[in-house]
Amino acid sequence: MEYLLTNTEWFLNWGRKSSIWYLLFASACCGIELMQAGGPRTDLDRFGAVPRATPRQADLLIVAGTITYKMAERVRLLYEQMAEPRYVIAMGSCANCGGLFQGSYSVLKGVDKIVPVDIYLPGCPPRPEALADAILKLQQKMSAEKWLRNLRA
Amino acid sequence: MWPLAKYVLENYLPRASSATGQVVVYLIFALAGAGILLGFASAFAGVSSFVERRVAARMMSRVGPNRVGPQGLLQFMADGLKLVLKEDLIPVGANRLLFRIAPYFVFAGMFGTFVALPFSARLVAANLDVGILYILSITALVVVGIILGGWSSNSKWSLFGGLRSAAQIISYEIPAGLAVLVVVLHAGGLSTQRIIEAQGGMPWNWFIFYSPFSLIAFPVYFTAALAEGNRTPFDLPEAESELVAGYSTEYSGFRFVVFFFAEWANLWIMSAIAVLCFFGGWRIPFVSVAATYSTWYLILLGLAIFCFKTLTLVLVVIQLRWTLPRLRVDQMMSMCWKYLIPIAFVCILGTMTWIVFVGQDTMPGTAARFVLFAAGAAIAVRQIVRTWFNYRADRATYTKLTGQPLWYPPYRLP
Amino acid sequence: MSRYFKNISNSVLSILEGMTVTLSWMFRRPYTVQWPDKIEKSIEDTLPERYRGLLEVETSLCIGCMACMKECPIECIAVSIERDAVTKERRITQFDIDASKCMVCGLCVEACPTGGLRHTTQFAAADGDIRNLVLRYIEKGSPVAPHAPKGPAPVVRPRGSIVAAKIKNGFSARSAGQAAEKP
Amino acid sequence: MTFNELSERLRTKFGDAAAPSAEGAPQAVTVPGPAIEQVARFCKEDPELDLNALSCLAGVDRKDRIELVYHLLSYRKGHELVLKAALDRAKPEIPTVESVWKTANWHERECFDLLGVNFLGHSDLRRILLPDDWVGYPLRKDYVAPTEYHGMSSTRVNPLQQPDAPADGKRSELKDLSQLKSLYGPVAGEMIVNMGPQHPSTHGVLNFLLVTDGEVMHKAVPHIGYLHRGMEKMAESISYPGYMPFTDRLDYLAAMSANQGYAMAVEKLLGCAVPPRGEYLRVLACELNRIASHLVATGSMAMDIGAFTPFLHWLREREYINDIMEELSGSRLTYNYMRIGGVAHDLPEGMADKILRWMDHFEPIIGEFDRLISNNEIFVQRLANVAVVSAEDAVDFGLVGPNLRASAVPWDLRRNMPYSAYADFQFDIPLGQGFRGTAGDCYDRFVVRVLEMRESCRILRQALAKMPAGDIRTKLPKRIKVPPGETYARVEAPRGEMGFYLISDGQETPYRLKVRTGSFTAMSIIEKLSHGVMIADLVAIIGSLDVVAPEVDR
Repeated sequence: MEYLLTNTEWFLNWGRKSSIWYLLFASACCGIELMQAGGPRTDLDRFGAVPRATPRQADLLIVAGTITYKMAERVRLLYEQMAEPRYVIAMGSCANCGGLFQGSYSVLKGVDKIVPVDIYLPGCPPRPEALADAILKLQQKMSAEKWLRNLRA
Repeated sequence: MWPLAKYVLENYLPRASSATGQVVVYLIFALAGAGILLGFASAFAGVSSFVERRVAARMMSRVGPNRVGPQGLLQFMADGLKLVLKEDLIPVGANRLLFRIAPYFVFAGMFGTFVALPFSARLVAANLDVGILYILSITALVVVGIILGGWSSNSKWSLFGGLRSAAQIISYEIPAGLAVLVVVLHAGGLSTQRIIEAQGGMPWNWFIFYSPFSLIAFPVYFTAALAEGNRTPFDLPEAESELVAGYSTEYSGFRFVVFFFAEWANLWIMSAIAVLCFFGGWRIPFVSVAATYSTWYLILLGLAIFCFKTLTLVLVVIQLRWTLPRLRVDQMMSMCWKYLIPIAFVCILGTMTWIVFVGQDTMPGTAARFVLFAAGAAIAVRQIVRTWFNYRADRATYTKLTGQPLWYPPYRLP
Repeated sequence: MSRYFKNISNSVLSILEGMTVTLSWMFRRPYTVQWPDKIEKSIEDTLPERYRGLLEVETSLCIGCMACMKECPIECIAVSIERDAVTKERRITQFDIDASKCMVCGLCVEACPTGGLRHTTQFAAADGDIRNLVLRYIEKGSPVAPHAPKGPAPVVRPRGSIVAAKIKNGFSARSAGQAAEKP
Repeated sequence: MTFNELSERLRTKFGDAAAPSAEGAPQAVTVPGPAIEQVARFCKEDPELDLNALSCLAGVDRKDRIELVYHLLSYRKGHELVLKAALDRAKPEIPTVESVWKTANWHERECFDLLGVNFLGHSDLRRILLPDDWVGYPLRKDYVAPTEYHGMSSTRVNPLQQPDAPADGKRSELKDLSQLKSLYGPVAGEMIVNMGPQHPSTHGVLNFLLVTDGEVMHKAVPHIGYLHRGMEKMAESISYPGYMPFTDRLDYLAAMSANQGYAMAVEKLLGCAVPPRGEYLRVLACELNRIASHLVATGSMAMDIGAFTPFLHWLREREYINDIMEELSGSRLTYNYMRIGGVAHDLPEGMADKILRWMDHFEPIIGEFDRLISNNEIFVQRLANVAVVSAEDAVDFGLVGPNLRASAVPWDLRRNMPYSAYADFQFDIPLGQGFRGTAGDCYDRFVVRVLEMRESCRILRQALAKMPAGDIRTKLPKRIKVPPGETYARVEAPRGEMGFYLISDGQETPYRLKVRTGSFTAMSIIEKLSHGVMIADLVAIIGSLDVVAPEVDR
């Protein structure tokens, strides 16, 4: 039984991690690198990661760039609109901790103040390959999940 | 399906020929047929979605999905699995009932057409006498589903999408129907099999080359079919850069899968109709209809030919999608009412006069077919030559860039 | 009326023309560099000399002048020096670079007199825990004597090896294990 | 006309009642507050002065008073004038000049938002960059930043001091939405659609309130400030060299131009010259960057219209530019290449002919792009005759750069006010002439950008050919102290004039830095253009104006 569960879970996790649809949401400089990451040289589509314009169908929220207080509420709303299971990558210094704008009066100091972050990605901005690396690490994380067994327990 | 069931009843199950027994047997066959078709449709939807992603990627000089399974072949399975596993959200203030059932209308509209779609001689679920008419009318169910979905989501973007597609699909039904009518005039019948049988195996015996008007009628039908299938340049209902995702903005999880499925299955339907109407369906060169019906391997050969033609058209549709920008709403409307419909009418009248005065199998009629076939071939050749020119021009630039004759963009500047 | 047909012909011709372009691209090798696995040479090696990746410190070269710390506009470098009460010799007890905050501007590297602080071509340091993004080049409780210019020539590790060692063994051990308990 | 002639002309007009008195360095005409509107109107309408453009309106908190600085420019005569007005700091009030230049509307709103200046008679004086319920005026010298906003604390501990993550590994101080006192209630009334801040076609985070009747819009009201990062305030606390990386983030698509503008402003105050090779390298970098920026602009425009493939082809070409930039400056996007008094690095080995080879390859590729999308009938029909901007409106609303030239106003700072080394080069200035519709429509704005890429290639070839030898950077002390004074440096960024108004009080940090950007004014015209067009057209308008969020909000 346990064996069966584990294998089913592996299979389901495989399905989840093999098609990460990320939300088409670029707030600042990192957005350009996010764009380039979807572009020809670093092709995120290889890993089955395609952009979706609507949060309902997105699994991954890549917070690419600075989030101001005025924007923060909207980001949280976007996160709320996404369907479980949902993941967040904080891309770039600004999303990690405010980065070079930590001293500013209107910038949110790190996106993990409003949404739970799964992967922190350093760089200002990180190059597209770094984003691909972050997504691969997120896949590792997803494949290690034990949600089915936790459900049973 | 029915003839087969009848045959089985009479020869193998004489004792089951009581009323209930017949009902049961027919039911079994009906379910079996539905299962086969559904399996085919979903398999095609999945694979074609994967193929489109790969093809589109190549056009953008990307690779496309190639990590999930061998060469990414399992990508669509992963997508489907993930979407089914995802939480099924229903927005606040949505009309829960309509929101729930809307996708199934779309599904029914798409799936219903498969009943009358022939795949080869004998290989048709139900050979209706009014098959083509049935197909054109059952697809209207789709628009109901899309409007319901768009309206019930309680989101303005969805509403825009729903209304756009209502206007679009309903108005483009007309040129599509008229263009198909041209073929019906040539075939002298509405049954899909009959339309195919009336054509020949050789290209110049296809209906598209029967008269100059049917040569025009094909693009008209094709454009209208694109519009009905919400494909670029007519993907206004789900225009990603304008309406966030159109009518499916608020859908997630399984219900989105259904929309997804319908969209891709429709790819096959529109291409298959075009093939059976204009490109001689499953007709095999140098083989008579009767012969095809009587021998099983010819039936399979016909199936192969039909699928080959259809998939070629599918590829063309995919390429169009990734080449063209999107029309605006008013342009979409004016294109239908100002251009397609008048042209379609002209085609019908022209075809009538053509049949009356020139005739189909008369000497001038046959000659005209060869001429038109030559014209069509000329267009195809032009495309190929132009493609080759583009290819060569780019190769020249890459030669300048790297110093050696490269036919592809180098990864980094040397 | 002529405009009517001109529109039609224009649209048809331009669409066919566009299709030839896209079709010609079907027959070319894709431009994608299939990072990370399906490439002959890893990207870190192909990056130019001036590339500003993650910062690393060759502690054997550091003289503890704190010029980098002063130069950084956003205080993401933390260096602390303490003087031994007995032997009166300075020791570098802390050299943290907050990679999660650093905007790779390179001002600190320009300020470094010995070249001990340098940019690498390493960039893939994503991690599930932000605390792992603080690169500690001097471990707690193991202070390092600053490099004396007239002393013996120090051993200098190859550029990028230090930070690479820090970010490799990291992820799966720390974050995935932590994520395993997620419901 | 020189400054003296201009000020004399003003004096003769206004006599001694509202006497404009020339004083200060650099020379400016000080105008008593209440008289500003007459003076401004005279400056605009007088045929001699003919200062038809308000290029920058800056407010400065001078501790004892609040000073408004109007930078006027004449596109026809090519001379400029600075008007100043001093206001009472306790109760700053001044009549609006919105009726003279329409672009003043947004400039004044920004001044009200950040400095609390009350413009009498302004049509809608609301906060523009900051949320409506924000407290205080950030650019005042005595402003203290809030410690929390809507339940989000503004303190960040060093990561090492952070506690262990909760069991689920998800670290979030905000557990659910209820903790967030949201500012935005449901919008009632007629059919109002909220487009953005997260929307595929609003490049970056912009928000539009669409008042629509079905598909046809009555108007689209832009709401900006979702990326307002307070760069102007931060400049006042960061040393002159240390602020250079921040200018990269000011316009991430054209970081080089922002670098150069800031560097030029500081150099003007320092009075230090840049060696010729340094200037040429700056031109080289800027033009490469201009091509990269226009690649994104035209490509994303095609994407907004629905054609995805051309955009990715442009991204492919952009990767080559990124490689070049990486080799030249060390970074792909935020170059931080320029330094005060020159540039950071010299041209690497073999870079020159690499760039030449790339251009040989790139110019034919533009032809392929035209065959693929620019000549496509659907694309043309979508853009031609949509959102036509007349030359008057373009000047009046303060459009700059390609948007201005698309309306057939022959103004390019590289040509009309040559800075850096641009005087040495031969290049044309493409003007909109109604390529497939009327001059100043979306298609012209698109084509002008495509043509400018070719012109940039011309400049690059010349720059590489004439590249002088020698030093790339003048030696400056490590800690730069800038002598007191103020200056306004203009550069022609890909999105038009980017002006840096820099005030120094002799310290190591600027006293006040005001950046005038092209996108900010470009956004202000959208409300006017959007009347009566369709939603799909709004997407085209945003794309054609080539708006970049951080440049709007700074």
